[in-house]
Amino acid sequence: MRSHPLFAPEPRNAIEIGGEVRVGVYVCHCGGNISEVVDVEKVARAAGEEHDVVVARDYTHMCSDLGQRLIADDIKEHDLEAIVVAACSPQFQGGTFMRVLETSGLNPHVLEMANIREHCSWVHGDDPEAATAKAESLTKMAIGKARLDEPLEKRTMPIGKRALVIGGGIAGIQSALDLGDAGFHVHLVEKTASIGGKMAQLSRTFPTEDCSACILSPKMADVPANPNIDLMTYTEVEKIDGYLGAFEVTVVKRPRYVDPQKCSACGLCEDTCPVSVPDEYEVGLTSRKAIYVPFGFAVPNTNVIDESVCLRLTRGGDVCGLCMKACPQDAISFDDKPERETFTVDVIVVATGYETFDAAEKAVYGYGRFENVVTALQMERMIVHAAEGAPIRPIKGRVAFIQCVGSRDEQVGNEYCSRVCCMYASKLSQLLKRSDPSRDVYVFYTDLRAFGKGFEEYYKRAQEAGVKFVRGRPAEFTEDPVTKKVTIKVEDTLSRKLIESEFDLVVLSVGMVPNPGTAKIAEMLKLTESPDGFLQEAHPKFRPVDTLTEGVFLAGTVQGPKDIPDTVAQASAAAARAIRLMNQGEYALSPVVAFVREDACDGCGACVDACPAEAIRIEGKLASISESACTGCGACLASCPKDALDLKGYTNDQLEAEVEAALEDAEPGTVVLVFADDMTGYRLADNVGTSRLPYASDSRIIGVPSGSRVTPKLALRALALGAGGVLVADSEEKSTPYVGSTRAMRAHAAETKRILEEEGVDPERVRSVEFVTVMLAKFAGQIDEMCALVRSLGPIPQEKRDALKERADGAVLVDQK
Amino acid sequence: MAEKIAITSEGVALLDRITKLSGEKITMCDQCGTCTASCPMVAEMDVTPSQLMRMVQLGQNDVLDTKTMWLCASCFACTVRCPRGLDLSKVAEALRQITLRKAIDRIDVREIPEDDLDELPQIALVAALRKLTG
Amino acid sequence: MTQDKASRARGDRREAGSGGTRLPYYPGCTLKTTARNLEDSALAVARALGIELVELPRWNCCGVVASLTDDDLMRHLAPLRNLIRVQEANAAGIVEDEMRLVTLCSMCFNTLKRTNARVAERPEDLEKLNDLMYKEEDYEGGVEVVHFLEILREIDPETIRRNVKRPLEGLKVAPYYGCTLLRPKEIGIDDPERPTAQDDIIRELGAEVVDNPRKTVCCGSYQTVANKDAVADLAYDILTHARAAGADVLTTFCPLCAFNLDNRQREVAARHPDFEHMPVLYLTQLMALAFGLGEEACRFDLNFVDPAGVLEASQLVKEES
Amino acid sequence: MSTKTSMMERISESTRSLTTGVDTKDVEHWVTIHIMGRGYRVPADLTIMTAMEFAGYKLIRSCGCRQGFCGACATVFRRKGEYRLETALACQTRVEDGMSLVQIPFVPADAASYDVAAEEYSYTVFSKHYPEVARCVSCNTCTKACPQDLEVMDYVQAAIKGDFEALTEASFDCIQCGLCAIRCPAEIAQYHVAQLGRRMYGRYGSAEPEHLKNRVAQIEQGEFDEALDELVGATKDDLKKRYAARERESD
Repeated sequence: MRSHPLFAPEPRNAIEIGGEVRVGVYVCHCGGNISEVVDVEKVARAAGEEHDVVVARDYTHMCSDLGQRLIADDIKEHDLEAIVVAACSPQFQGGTFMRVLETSGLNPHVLEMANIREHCSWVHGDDPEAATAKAESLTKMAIGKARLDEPLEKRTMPIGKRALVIGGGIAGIQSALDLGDAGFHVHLVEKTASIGGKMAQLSRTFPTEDCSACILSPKMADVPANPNIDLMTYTEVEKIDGYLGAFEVTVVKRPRYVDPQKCSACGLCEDTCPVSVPDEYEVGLTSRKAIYVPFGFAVPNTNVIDESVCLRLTRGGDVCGLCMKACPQDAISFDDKPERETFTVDVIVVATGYETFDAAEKAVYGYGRFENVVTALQMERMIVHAAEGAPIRPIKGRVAFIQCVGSRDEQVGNEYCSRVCCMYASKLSQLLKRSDPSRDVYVFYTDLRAFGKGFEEYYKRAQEAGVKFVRGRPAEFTEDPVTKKVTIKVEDTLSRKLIESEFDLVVLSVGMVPNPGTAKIAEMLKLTESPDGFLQEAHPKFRPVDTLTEGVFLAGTVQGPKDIPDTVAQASAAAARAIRLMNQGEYALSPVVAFVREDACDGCGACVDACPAEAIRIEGKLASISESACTGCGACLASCPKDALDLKGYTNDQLEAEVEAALEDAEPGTVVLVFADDMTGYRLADNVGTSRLPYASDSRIIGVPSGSRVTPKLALRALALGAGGVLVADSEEKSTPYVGSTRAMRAHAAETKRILEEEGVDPERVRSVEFVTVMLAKFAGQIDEMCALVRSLGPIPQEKRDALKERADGAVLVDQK
Repeated sequence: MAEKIAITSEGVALLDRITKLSGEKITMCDQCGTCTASCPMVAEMDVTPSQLMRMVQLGQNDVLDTKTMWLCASCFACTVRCPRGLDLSKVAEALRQITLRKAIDRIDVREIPEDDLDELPQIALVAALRKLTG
Repeated sequence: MTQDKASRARGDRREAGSGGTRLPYYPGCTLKTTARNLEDSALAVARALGIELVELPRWNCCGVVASLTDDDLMRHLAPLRNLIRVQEANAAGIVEDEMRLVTLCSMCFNTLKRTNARVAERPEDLEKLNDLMYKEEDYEGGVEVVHFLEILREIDPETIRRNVKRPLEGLKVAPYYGCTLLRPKEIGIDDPERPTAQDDIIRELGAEVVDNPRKTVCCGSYQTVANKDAVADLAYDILTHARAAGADVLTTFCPLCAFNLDNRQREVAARHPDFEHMPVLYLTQLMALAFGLGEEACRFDLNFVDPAGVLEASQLVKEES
Repeated sequence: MSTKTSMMERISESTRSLTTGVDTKDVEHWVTIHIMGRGYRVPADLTIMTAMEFAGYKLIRSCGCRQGFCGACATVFRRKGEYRLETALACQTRVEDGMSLVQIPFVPADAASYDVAAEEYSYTVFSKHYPEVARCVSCNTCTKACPQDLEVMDYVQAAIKGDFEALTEASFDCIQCGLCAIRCPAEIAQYHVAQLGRRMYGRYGSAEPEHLKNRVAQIEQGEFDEALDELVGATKDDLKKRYAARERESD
């Protein structure tokens, strides 16, 4: 019965012995989290007896000031050269202890942590003895590795102050302005002929009812006025390569056939143009000419020729050309060609926005077939023109708004709520009602959602105005062949009565769907979609505007349906996050990179093909590795016949030392070595610990940067040294930062299995599994399965182990893709 | 005075039974009324299809006494429109089966007027007897 | 690849009309009695198009409408037996390696296809059912239930036009689909809300397609047994909308729809004094007419509302009448 | 000794009508059967009917022609270790060891009354008088139950389709034992349906047979009046004599 650690605050078990590398070991109680299961004193004592360990202590809270000071003092007093902290996960407290080393004048990378909490006390709580034994083993493994730790130099990458904002809607505009005002250079790329996006089409904004154009147009004007913003309209992103700090962007400017410098948008050309087509800005309610200005307050406010309909441009020769003759500035040239432009940026904000749901998909509503069925966006335009005293079409009599068109509807595959329709319907309906009380306005809804600031009050105002809200989703729409009025059949679900009435106008409150153009951008930037088809943020709570691609941020509805205030807030947040990165001036890279032992390399070049990051070139007779391109996955190591390649921080010797230590006092053939990649496998092991999910204690988790670091050689040696099995826990291909490493890892595993089969050893002893960090049960299950398997198989006979050792040296794998 | 609904464990059992029989997750019904507005027979019904779903959700036993499920023509109009992807015709069938399996038929074959039997095509008779007798 | 696409793909390979496609054919009870006009016209039309519909030996009533409860297997026996007949027909060489089962009656189509789908997705059910029918050979699951309209849709429009001897000029036709040809989605052969499968064919016959807003609304189906009046009101709604849209005749593929929309016009007229009768024809009857296949193929004698009037008005049945 | 012989006599008595003169050696072979749950040892070569009589049952119902024509002796049984419920005519089926059985003396199912002359020759005649045929689920239990090995399901289906000829062909050998009806989940009385169908076919479907036409003519011309009057006038004993002396095929 030990006294509670808190009553024994004094450090104990200080042992002085000499060694070649002076290692200090610190075993943490974690205030009982560890010590209530693991006999920490015993662990410290055992560590103390290890070769090279000059001091080994256990203490209640190693991460506390006292604990940190303890280490710092020892480093000076015993001039330690390497430190082992047996405590929690390095992902959790690694940084703390690295700082301790740094402040004490040691290179932070001579620190090794034995994770005896998440990987031990928390998962083997039911068996303190086994837990203690495993803790000892884990500590010894860390010591074994620490002994061979080399100081690693800090690697950083410079980050400049250049940003790309894709999309010129209100989100893109806001991000661009924030970035520009903060003094960063911005390329704002907009696909259409003018910035402004959907907001430019809206009548008023809820709940304040400001005129949308009035509050937007000044912001639009600020864009070209901002010296830091390079505005590129009528331009599409064609290609993006590179990474944070060095994104290579290629854009294509579509020909306007009108010189913006000369054009004053006088409109003479439009008057002469014989071609008229539906006007996109007016959502097809009116028509425009082949040469046109997108809309009144367009930025840039110049004409553009729609080459898909212009007579001259479609038929060639010297057909038509009336506009050219009409232009006083002679700004028109039919010879414009697409211009390709390439530039480099450091960060990217994706603000490609949304599209409105295509109401025709809900065939039963009759959109596109019935004269008097329009979308809410069309209604926005109708209201604007009515307010300007030039109504596109009369709005009178009885009007019905149909909610959730394309939203919350599994029949069209959209489960989500579009979040704006309830409020814009409240807006449009009361605008109609207030401007002409004789209109009889109904809103047919399923659930009324007024969650935003001032929303509920605004909804109430609609009710005050006399708008009638009816809870029911209409299903039958019939157009009267003569009057063209539309009869709607709907249940008033509150009274359980059927309503079958005729309406003069039906407005479909269409929801938001992902902008089809976004998919292309997402592919270029390796961004993932969430189930609703919008882009996935890095973390729903703490990184809402980041993505998993470093240096790429999301602004506005590209990430999911939202209203204008939320869009603007997110746009500013994206800008702020981008600025945060750029202001650091540099970006810390992992010091873990591959390196060449020049004495051994003969420049055969096998590694060049093997490297998934294409970071290796042959210079002279030697392989040379670009440190900025090397991701440090370690895949190349497997390809070198001369064993000339190695990985800083995870050298062959270090990992073998860990393996040897792991097997040292274990019953032969029982231990399963779990090589866990830092992105997923290791975090997963931590999460399993945090949720106290028990698994077999025969397992030893060894951190590696990526699964591809586990070369066939390493795996075979591990078995030769007496491991019962090797489990590689790696990330799924799409969720690892080590490009191509997952495929390399698979190749390694396959090769290893092949060799095992040849040697008559059960290939199931080596297994590779791809996880995502939520697969807790699967992870624990795989470990148990593997441990059970190797126990049932029994130890590998000595002669076979010798054979495997032989094969390990020859195990070279070039083709890993 | 408003009618009271008792929430009982029998009610839960009824919901579970219908859910099992129909294979439809009845609690997912959003009560939007699409089914009602889509139903060709609704004019004849005493409770609307969406109300039927509600009664099952709340496990109200008197749902078994309503006419609605017997009037369902299995036309699947609601099925192809339900925003929650529920198949109401299966729920109606489950409700019918609960009664039919007690050997209580909805129509007495012998009561059908001879003149009707004289003109009804087999397809009508077969279908009706499949749906309305056990 | 959806069944629908699959069948079309196959259809393309053996372009019907390019001589002697022999397809297993399931009639259904009503086609042997009140709906003889559907069978006779369809068989004649098929023959004209070079398709031979080979009636399954020993077919039995499909047990319309599909059983919908999760646990009620017995009612799947009837449809399943007919699928076994297709296997037998192939084994006996009555048809050659042709697992498509053609149906004319929309309701039979729906019932057979649903059971086929159910046993495909629940093998354990198939095992039980096979076991129950120990006197039958096991159903192996290879059959594909198709509707004759799908076959027609596969046919090159040119082939149909070639067969048109007497174009139905000036005839305004409102195609009606009802339920079982369209719903549920996974069974239906067309867009459940805006079906068009009949439209092209009608146009190729030279007639004009009229868009009836009620073309997918249920006719009341078997409610016709216990709720005559309700069905009559539905028929009224469907037919008057067709009329308002300018239709001369309505076309269908379902004997029950035909009964409710045609024969029930007696009740409709009784309940709705303003009602004008409208002929309800099987699409295949119109085809037979346009193909000039004669009265024995058209079988207008079996229609309750005599189409002669309308057809004469459009100069279509001179010598017949 | 004496008991044995007397028993032998009883056996031969009770079985003479079928097993013509039991050879005593046969009775070396005994089987155990269960009648309504009670076990009996009976000679192995008896039919169910004779075995029941052997066991002491006096058959006042479920026993008719003893020749497999009248359909009165419907029986259901299970063989030892079999899960299947089988049906047969007691007079036509030999007992087996372990057989467990009961007779179905009567099947409640009332036959519709109709005037064949007044009916329309159409499928609707079934809808009208036996609409429940539409409930057939094609489970085929009826066919499995038929002791005459008729394709009962097929003729019910023929009725639904209104195919009188097929119905008649398929149901011609029906002996109306009712076993199909007792097993039917759709509660159809197949044999009554078949009878209606055959009557309809007989009247409207099939060609009228020559000899029948002639004989009817003869009767109408009064060719038999004399003979009939003579019979009507005869005494009971006279009739008995005539009956015993009648012309008949040998058994």
